[in-house]
Amino acid sequence: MSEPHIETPQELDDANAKPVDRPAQTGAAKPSPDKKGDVLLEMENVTLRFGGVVALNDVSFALRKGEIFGLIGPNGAGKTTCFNAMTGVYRPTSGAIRFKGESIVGKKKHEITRGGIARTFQNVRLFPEMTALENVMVGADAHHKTSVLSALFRLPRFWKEEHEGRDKSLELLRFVGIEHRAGEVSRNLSYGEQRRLEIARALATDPTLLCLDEPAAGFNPAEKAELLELIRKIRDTGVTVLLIEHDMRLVMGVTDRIVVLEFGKKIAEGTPAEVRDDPKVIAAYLGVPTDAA
Amino acid sequence: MRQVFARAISGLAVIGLVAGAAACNSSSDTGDSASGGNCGYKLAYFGALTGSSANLGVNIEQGFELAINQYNEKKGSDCITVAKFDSQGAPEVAPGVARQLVADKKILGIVGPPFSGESEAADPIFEEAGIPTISPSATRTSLASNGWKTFHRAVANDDSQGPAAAAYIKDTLKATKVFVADDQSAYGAGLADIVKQKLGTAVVGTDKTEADGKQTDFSAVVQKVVSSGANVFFYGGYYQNAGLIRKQLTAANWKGTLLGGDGMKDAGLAKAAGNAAAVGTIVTCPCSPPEKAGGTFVADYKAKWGVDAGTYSDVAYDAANIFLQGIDAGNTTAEKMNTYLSTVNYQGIANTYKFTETGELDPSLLKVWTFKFDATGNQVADQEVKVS
Amino acid sequence: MSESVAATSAKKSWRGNGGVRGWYGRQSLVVRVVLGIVFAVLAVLLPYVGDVPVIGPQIITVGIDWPSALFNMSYYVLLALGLNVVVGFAGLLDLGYVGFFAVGAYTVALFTSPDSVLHTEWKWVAAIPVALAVTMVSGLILGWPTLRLRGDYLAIVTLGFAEIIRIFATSSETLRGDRGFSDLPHPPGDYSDGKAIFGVADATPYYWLGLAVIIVVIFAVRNLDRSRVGRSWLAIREDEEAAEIMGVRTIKYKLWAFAIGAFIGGLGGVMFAGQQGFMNSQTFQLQFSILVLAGVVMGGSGNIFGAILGGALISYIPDRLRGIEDPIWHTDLFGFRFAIFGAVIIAIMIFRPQGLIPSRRRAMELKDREKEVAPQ
Amino acid sequence: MDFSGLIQDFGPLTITGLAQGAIIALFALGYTLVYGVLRLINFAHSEVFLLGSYACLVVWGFFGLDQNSATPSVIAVIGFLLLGLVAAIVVSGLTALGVELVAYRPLRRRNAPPLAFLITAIGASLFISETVGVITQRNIKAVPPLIRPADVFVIGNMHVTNLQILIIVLALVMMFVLDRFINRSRLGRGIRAVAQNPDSAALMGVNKSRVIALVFLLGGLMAGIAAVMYDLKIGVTRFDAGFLLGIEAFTAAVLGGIGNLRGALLGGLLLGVLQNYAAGLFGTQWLHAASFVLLVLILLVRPTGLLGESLGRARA
Repeated sequence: MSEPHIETPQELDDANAKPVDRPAQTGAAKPSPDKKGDVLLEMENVTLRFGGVVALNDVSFALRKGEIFGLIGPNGAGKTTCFNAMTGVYRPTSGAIRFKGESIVGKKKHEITRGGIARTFQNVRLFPEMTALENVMVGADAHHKTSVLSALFRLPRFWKEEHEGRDKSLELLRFVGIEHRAGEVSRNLSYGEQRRLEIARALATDPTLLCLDEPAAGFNPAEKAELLELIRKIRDTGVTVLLIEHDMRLVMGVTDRIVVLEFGKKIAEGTPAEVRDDPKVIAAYLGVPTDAA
Repeated sequence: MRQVFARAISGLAVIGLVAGAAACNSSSDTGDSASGGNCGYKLAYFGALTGSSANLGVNIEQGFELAINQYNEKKGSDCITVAKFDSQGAPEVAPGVARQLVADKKILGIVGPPFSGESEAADPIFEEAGIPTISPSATRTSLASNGWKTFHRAVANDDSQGPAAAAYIKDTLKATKVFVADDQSAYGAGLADIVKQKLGTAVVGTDKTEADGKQTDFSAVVQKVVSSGANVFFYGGYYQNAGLIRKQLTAANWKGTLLGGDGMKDAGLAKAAGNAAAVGTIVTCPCSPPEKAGGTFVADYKAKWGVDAGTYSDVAYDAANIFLQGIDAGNTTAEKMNTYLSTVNYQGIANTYKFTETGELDPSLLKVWTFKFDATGNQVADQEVKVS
Repeated sequence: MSESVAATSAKKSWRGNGGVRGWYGRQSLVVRVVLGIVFAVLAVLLPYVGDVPVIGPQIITVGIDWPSALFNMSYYVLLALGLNVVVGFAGLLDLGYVGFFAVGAYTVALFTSPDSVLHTEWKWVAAIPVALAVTMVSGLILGWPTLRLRGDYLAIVTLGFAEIIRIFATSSETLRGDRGFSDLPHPPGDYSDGKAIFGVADATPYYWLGLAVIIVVIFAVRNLDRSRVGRSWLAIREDEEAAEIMGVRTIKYKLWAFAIGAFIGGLGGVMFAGQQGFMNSQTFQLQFSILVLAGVVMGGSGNIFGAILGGALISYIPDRLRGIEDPIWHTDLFGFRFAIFGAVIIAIMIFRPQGLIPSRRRAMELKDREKEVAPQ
Repeated sequence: MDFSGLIQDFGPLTITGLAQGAIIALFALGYTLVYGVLRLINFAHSEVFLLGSYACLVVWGFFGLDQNSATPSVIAVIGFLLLGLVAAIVVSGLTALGVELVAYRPLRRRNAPPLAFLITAIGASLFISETVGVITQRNIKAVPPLIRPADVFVIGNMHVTNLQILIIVLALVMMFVLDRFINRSRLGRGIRAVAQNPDSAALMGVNKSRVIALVFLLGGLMAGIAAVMYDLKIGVTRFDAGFLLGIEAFTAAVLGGIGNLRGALLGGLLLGVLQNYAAGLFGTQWLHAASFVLLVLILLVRPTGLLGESLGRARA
């Protein structure tokens, strides 16, 4: 984890004032898009069926390093399913998912996590009886090697990794802004704090790709603005962010590129501006059948 | 947290109160010890009073207590105190209870432990404390070969009852097709193994069941008995299972004879099976019919406890009387009592008791009788079995 | 401000700070070590508590030798500690835990008893490593096929395993069923006068041995709990899928939980066999498993001291009721012990559904947390 | 292993196994119903059965019947049977309700963790069975010979008796009625609604507490019938009869797919028959071990039991 980047007040103002225009500027302002633009995760013709229901139908898209990528669509469009396929919860019926050029289909969930994909959940899934700090430390443990024996006998590795994990976790809690709640049992945290804690826990696994599943659900505008800021901060540390979101404004305001799903099919892909004007997307969000548009 | 402690303390207080009450009761017992000659001592029953084998233990304890009550009545005082120690018949419980027993220096002798398993666990402790035991029912052969000086049993071991049962099946019933099963208890399996061995080719089928209280549906055994064409079924086990099996055999229309060892010699068998089904069931017992000895044990027992004497009640009664006779003779230390037991020759209601060096009954005095369940559920003495 | 208000607010903040444990956690290392030593010394002196005037006689058991009752408590506590790892930490509902106790005890018996088919007749100490290895492996054997099963299915399968072990012990020739193993050796050691320390007449040394083992196990379990291992278990208990997605190797840690639980259960079995001298298949009843589970949950599943309290209580309450005459029927209260016990369980669970000492992770200040990590 | 014996006795072992299995199945329904709605192993259900098995005996005892009585006339037998059934059903049903009210409802109010329910269930089970144990001095209680077994028909060496037919038919009928009730009636719909989603069921005006009480009651009724059949078949009851058969019934429920009514029937019958086969093959002492081995094997292949879990829980 690199040193968290602290945004300047000016950047903050920008974000709050003109969220819609932001992505274009950011994209243009980034100094070396080529280097950052390598493909990180690739979905290739992914289809996923549950019994007779087709949850994902021949979906293909690619995430590039360093971008904030939006995955949107109406309810039941298959966004979370798509997510789950990437993180190993579901296995695609057909198609390939490659991360850093390597197929991750059929890999165990914890292997995928260790490979560099971390996620949060649509409805917060913290470990409620554990403290905030412990929650994050579980994430940090993903890369630790302390064995049962070294924990049992308190061998040097245990102390080293325990210190390291604790420092890192505290730092992450500071990064997401809930450091003062570190010792609190996580179920006692406020909803917003829980969402942030989930992000910190995911970041603790040192991801290259962070997948956020509707992180702004249930947030008020002020909280959403804070979240936007946080997401950018995360991206600025070098982590690629995949964002599933309902709130169009939020998505449009922060993402570099967007894929739109409907009924398990990809119906549009492009920059926020392109997508926003796509008639299919408009139809999908207004509930008009696509062929009528 | 504080509430927890408050609750815990009040809980302890309740227990304490009850304990206090109990302690008061027990301390008042020793009041009039000085009245008769050798009074103020205790005899202990050690065995199951609760738990799954309680019924057998209670039979024994009641026989034991009856003897002491009669003794005390004769003396006109509470001369000898009954001390009861509940081992639940469980080997894992027995040592702790046994240690509690040996801490009481007034105890001169122990009737028990009833089961072989708990004997193995508890007898070393009695041995170390030097308190003599007379077990009315622990029949495992190996118990006598541990070199315990305090160990005695007032019952023949498995080696003498099994051959008698086999001889009875062969000579009296003249059965050529015998089915043998047991309940896998040390007692039941030991007995059944000897019977199987002695009967040889006459055994047309075997099976094993689970122990008393672990199994109630015996359809499979019953079917095997029926299919084997056997007309005699020997079951090594206790009366509860035997009663159930007898009932289910009758329900399956099997008309042969059920036969078993002394563990089945209990009214409980007829109770479980129903008198009609139990009629004709035969049990062997290394004991003589109580009525042979005269006396009023059967009636006294019924009068005292309101139930019929069960398996081993009579033996326990005898065992207690052996100790009481010893006390009368002035053996008022455990050590003297033990020496006295090595010389005793006591004519009891179930047997004549004379112990060998290893604590076994003198083989020359052993008698094995058979008893038959009659239409009222009583076990009537049938005949004495001679093992040739 | 009236006094009662002050008292309430004091109580509130007391609770808010995590009660006794919160207070304990906030003390300096020295205070905690001293307190720990005081508790340990008190535990060592427990066999003599009967000599304390007034209180003593209320505490000790009357129907069973008090040191023996303490020894019984010690192996129940060991079982509770082990089951707490499985149920309390990793959240795997195990209804057949006593199976491991049986495996430990039987392995000792097989290698030490002259009745055994192996005829090795080892010393008790020599059989320990083998017994513990065998129980750990049996833990894995139970754990492996059941990994896929969810909570309640796991419960019935573990129950089934324990029953299979019991039936096998009852019915197989090798394990001798009801006939059992006699002449099991006791732990080694002699007094200066040549008498064995671990004899048959006095259970106190066995209790102390049990206590020593318990203390070692407490430290071991605590070390595991406050480490990556413990966090992984908790995470699995709280949300298995989320845990795996956060990089926890759930299968590995579930198996470790089974193996470590089995190890501690086996340790209990080893202690039991060493004291007992004789054992047979009667001991390993299903009710025993259920009782230990009840103890763990009653004490506070997931909390080491809760498990200890629960384990001690399930052994102590029935033993304490032994030899006490009930006021109505004048029979031994011991006969009612399970009936009373059942009622007590219901009452405790209704009033404290989380157990007597719940596993609530205390809300401690970070400072203290950091202090804990400092080498001791 | 005795293959020839098993083959020779295949018929008789099957029919006696089916009779035992039918009792187990009726008993298992209580576990399955409660689990389906509350996701709770109602450990105390074994004691619901136990009290039922005593209730009918008490009623028959009231009429002076005991194990030594002669079998009464047919009319009287039918009357006694009905009386016994009613008594057992009432007592079992009330016990089940009582357990729910005393042991579970307070916990639900406090939103207790699932383990707490299991432990109170164990507590309730201990309390009831041990109290019965103390009252009966842990002795057996024998059953009057109301139905003297007689062959109705014989196929080879398979004698099918009147009692076996009664047990199997009664179990099937009750199963059918219950299935109908759950799937067709208004109350049954409520049960299914709560089973599927307690929260939305509550929103839709289903009284959850009532439904839960109903489920316990239904389980109790079935256990009561099973208890009477058990008494008639086995011939005695005892304070731990419920515990012993309860383990088997619970195994059967899981085997078939807990929460699934037809699964309970299938599991019960299968268990009864296979236990008998195992007893024939390996010896009666392995009977219970066989049922657990079977359970483990089936759960390894089908982790949610043979028919899967669902009490109206529709799977997409």
